[in-house]
Amino acid sequence: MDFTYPADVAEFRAEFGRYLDSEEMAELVRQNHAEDGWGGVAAKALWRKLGADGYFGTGWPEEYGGGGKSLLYLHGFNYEMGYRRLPVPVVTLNTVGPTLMRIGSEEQKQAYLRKILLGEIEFSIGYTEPEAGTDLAALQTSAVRDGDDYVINGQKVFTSGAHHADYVWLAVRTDKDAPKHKGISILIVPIDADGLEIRPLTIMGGGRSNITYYSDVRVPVSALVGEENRGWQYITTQLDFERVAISPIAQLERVFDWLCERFREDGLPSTDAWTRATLARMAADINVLKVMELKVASMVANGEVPVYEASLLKVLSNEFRVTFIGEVLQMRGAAGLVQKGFPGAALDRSEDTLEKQLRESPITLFGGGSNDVQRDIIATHGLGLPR
Amino acid sequence: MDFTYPADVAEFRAEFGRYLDSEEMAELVRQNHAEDGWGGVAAKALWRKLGADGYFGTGWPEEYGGGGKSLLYLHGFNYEMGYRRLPVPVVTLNTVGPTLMRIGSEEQKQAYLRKILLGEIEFSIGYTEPEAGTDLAALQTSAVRDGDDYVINGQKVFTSGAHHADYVWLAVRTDKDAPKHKGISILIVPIDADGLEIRPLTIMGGGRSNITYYSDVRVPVSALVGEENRGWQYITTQLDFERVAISPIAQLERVFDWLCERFREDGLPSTDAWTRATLARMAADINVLKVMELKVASMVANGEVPVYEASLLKVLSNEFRVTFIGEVLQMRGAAGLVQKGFPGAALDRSEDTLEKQLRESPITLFGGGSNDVQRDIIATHGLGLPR
Amino acid sequence: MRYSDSETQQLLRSTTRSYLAAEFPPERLYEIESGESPLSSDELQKLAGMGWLGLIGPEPAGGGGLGLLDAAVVIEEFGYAAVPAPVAFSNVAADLLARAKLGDSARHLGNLTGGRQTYTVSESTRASDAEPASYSSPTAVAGRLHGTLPRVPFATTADWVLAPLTLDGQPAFAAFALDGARIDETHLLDRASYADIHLEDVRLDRATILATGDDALELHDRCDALVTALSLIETAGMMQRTLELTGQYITDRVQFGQPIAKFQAARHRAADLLMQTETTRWAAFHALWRFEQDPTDSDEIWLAKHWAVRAADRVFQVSHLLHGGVGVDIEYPLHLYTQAIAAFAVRGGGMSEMVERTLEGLDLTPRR
Amino acid sequence: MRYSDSETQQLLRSTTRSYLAAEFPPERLYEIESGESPLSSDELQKLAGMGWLGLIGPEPAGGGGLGLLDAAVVIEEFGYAAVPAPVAFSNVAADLLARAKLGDSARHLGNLTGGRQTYTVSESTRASDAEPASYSSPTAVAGRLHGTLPRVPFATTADWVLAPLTLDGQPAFAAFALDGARIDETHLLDRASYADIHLEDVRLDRATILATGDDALELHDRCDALVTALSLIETAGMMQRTLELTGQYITDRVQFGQPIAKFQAARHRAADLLMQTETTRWAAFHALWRFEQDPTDSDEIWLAKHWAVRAADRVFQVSHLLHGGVGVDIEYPLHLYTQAIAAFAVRGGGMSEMVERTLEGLDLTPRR
Repeated sequence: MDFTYPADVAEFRAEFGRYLDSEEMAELVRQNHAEDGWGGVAAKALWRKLGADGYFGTGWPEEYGGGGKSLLYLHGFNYEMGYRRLPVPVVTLNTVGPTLMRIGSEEQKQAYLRKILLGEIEFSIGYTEPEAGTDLAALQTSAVRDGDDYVINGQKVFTSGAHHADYVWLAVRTDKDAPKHKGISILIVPIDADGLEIRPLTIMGGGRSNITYYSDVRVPVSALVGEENRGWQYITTQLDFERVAISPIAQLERVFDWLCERFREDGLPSTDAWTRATLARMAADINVLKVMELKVASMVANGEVPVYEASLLKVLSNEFRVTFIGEVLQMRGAAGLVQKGFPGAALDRSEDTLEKQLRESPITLFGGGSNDVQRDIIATHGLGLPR
Repeated sequence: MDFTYPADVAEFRAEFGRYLDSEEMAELVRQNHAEDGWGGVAAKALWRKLGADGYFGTGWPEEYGGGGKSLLYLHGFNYEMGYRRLPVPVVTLNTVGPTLMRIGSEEQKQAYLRKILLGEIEFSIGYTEPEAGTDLAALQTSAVRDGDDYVINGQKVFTSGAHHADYVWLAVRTDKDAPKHKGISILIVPIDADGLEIRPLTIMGGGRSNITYYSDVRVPVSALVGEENRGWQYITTQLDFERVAISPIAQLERVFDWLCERFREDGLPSTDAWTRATLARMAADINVLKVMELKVASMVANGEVPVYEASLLKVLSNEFRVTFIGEVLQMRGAAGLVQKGFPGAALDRSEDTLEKQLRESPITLFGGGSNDVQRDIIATHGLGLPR
Repeated sequence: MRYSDSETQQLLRSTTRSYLAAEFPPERLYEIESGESPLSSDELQKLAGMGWLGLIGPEPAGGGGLGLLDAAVVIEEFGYAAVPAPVAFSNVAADLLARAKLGDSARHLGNLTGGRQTYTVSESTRASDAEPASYSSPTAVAGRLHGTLPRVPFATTADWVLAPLTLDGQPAFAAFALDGARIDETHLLDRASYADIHLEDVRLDRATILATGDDALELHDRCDALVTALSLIETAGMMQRTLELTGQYITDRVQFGQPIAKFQAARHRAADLLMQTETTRWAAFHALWRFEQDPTDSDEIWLAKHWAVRAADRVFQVSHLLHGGVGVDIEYPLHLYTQAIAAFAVRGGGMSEMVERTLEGLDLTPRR
Repeated sequence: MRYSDSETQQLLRSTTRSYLAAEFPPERLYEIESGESPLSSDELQKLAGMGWLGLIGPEPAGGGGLGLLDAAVVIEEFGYAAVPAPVAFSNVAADLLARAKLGDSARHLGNLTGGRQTYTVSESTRASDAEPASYSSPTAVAGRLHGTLPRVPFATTADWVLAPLTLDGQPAFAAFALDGARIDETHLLDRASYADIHLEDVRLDRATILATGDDALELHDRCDALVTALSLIETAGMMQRTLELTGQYITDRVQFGQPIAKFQAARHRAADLLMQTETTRWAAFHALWRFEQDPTDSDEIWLAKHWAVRAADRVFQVSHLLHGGVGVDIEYPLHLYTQAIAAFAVRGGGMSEMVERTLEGLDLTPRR
């Protein structure tokens, strides 16, 4: 066992942190905080800047323009961004990019990879459908071959980011007669394709997701990623990049550090038993989550596949998150409930309110694979129980 | 809604409490505390005394020698006993007695009911088998009709109390070919029957349960309770008496009251945040459990059947119990870990150690119907979910 | 001893439930939530007309003359229907006005029960995390009022707010006229209407002194206890509907070829929801009953809230986990409930306050 | 950065695991637990012969010269095997002796690593709930020792115990000879061997002063941190075996026509067990590593124990729920683990102490 965070990664993190906190970045950071981190104009500007300055893809192989560094750099990058509540184009950088590197056509690699690294293009994921949520493989949106095109019809929900993305990374059914996992393909669909309609879906955190409708949308066969009908495999083969990118720990630690600072400044009454006991419990929980996050990151960096470990981290961190934000609200009192823009709203140092963080918190309980599915994965792969 | 505990029941409780605390009972109580409440010589003496003084069966119908009172009297009786850590012959009083009243033969009623009320006889339950635990209906111990006898062969585990009981209330398979729930019968087997062997099974609380072996044990057909092959129905038809009798709340409250007294006497530092916060949480939890216990008791007293309510109480109270005793141990420190009989052992006012209570606490997580089966019952009967 | 509605309660419940279901369909609730079209004075007037704003005012004063538990049933139904109306607060005001000995309390009560004026009360608030539970109480010095009442529920539609007052350095309890105050509307985590009330050098006669000295402290304590207990019951109504929505959703939603409700993990989570909901509900009603029996005994209210805050976290998490994406769509009703449940957990005194109140009730406050 | 055993650690682990499995089958463990036949001096001598009692003593002094993490792997295996031996305590003693500057510490260390004498240390104990965490430290006045060390682990088989001492009113740290003391054996919730050590007017030269003043306080702090961290790791080993026992049991046990492991509720409970176990384990190792890097930084140790105490409750409950009656049969090994895990949660400082230490680490101790 060796828990030493490598010196070069630590150095990169420190340097990257200084960069983000620099005068040069101040205005972009401010705009992104104002935009609430949901992506949009400010996010795009930030991403172009980060891409131009070479901060995207430190962990990508050099042949694709990446830095060829250990995937711990990716952990460092995500941590520093998350700790400042800055948006990361997770899907584009960690799902689309790496998948294209692995199975994309030469044409696709040329068309997209460099632009992704430069922060110039953004993808949105089109997987979930009204009747295909946890049971994703039940998806029904169809793509039918017609000459050199696929013709797409169907509907997707929670196509998050579609209203500012350039492409949809779309899962479609290309063989209706095959078993449900064996008739799915991935297509890259330009967001401005004819017949693609985007309608907003407002979610309880106040953020915008989308419903996307596909009516005879045509894309050329070159839009197919990898092989036809092997899409399920591409969707479920967990990518190392995703595993390192999805942890909410940096965000939790940001809130906790801010909370402790408040108490150090304002004082914490020795008689406030609940607050004192709960603060210590939070510290213990966050410590464990950090240790487990580093475990997942280091496994990936060492070429191991943290199948159940990533599930464990997902379950524990996101359930902790909901309870934690609720408890921080308890500590800050009713003033913490005031929404941004109203008098007395309590903003943290990223100009965010706690109440909004609570409203956003349910999403990761089911998003990215329901926590109860993760528990099944842990039972099967972590403990070897018969299915 | 009316939450008033009826005045007559409150009066009965107060009177019964004074009786238990009287000089007259002091020696019996002391002996029972020394016996650790697991039943035995002192318990038998106590039960005879309670029976002779008319405290058994206040809730039984008058025609069977009972007091004919509301079942809330039974709640009062059990609470006052539990609060003093005194043993109650739960099975005999609340399962065997009421079942015999309902479906026993005239001969059985004559033979047993009066003696039960007088505390003169004790039954042990023989249900569980090595391969039939949660799936109780899979039991294999057989009883074959041979002339005017049943001949019993098989093995039971957790035949608790068999080593001081007078009879086993035995579940046997009388029809091997019927579906598993439809071939079960109940027999009353004298503990001294030939071929019945009792071996001790020590369990982690230090208490003794038993394994019982049946080798060609003969009982007359008159030992059959109710109808042949309808035993499963008798086992699972939840009896009101059982529902009111099984709550651990009185015992939890005893420990909590004792704990608070200690802190009032010894002082509770204002800076001990964890202890202070946890005490308040315990109080909140116990309050809820008491409210729900009274709900179950009052439903029964009003002739309603608390199907899922009894499950809810069972789950919440017994899971709370384990955590609670562990936390009380935390508060009392390592001295609370010392076993009885060793220097410095911390005894509560019922001469019990906390560490022993912790060792006993797992049993009710699965005993009396596993908590996970109770959760299924709640989902089906409380919420109407499809099975 | 009976843990179920009396006949009166059954009637109150069914009347309230059908009225609210008819008048406040989900679409209307979404409008209210968005802030575009808040609860109208017409709607409020209708509620007053049903007698729901003064259920516990005495009959001679035009009130419903109901006991606390009966009124609570109506309030629970407002929670069940997710209708953000000042029913709990108006009833607390009626109760306090009926008990006040000074001033125009009788006239105020008549105006309340007659639907001529609307009343609310100020909740206990922690001004900051560094301060123990406290009201931000206005002060009156030399005949002028100063101070702020933060986040007063339904203050935008009310004519009067009841709150403590420091009158020439002594405790008092008063009804403050809102038309002389600066009112800043504010939105909290839930969708109800709140406002900060600023009294800036206002004439003292814009407030009616209802009690002074020990009487004022007693009214204040009673206000605190009743607001907490009735909010608890409103929350229990919300939890009940959350439970039902979730049960229905997992029964209807088919994934992997069967209703989600057939997966044991989902069943057990739903059982957890049920347990949290029923325990919160009965602890709340039992606490309110105890308080009605003995107004000096509010201990169970704090215990019940301590439990309910933790139950709120479970209900929030489990209902959203089982609902998946549908549950966070603001055109599906779940979030109306979960947001309000989460806000309740913090409003009017949170865990820290409940712990200290409970230790006091156990006679376990620290030795000095 | 690598969260897995190094080659040295793999070797240590496999050697320890096979040795303990062969020498301490369940039947032997039940004998030890019953108190009828405690760990013999022969068995102890063999453990010394394997070098396990002085793993972290320096090689020149006859120790194993291993780092803390390597030694921890061996200690974890003792937890996994449920063998109640003083390995953690003896290694802490070795570490402290190697650091002590005074007296015969070198001779003591040689005796320890050479297996000629056995050593234990006193755990931090709360004498009562009314007292903050404290050692029950003996005092030396005018050349005579007085005082009691309560519940010292493995004191019945040890020759020396290391503990703090108040020497003429000043802090000191000493090795106390046990053959001059009155030793009362005691049984705790778990099955390990403990004794109260009474020093009743014993000559001071029956103790070796190892350090005084700040050096003593430093040794004392180090003792506390190491005992906690290594006990945590031993407990993690117990949790791991509890998890495996449970996984195996529910895979083998058929009810309702299928292995229990196929019921989703059981699967999810097992997943919970796994999560509690792995998190406890890695938090413990990480904390020990941090402490090895910087002996002034024990914060993570207290955080890890805070987590582990709560994990212990889950592991206790879930493993017993899934095992049913079989789990409480004292001729099945589960209870050896769950009892020891429960005892660990209380021994050597519990939640209250971890909370205060953590707040101190966060610089959140109350302002006076």
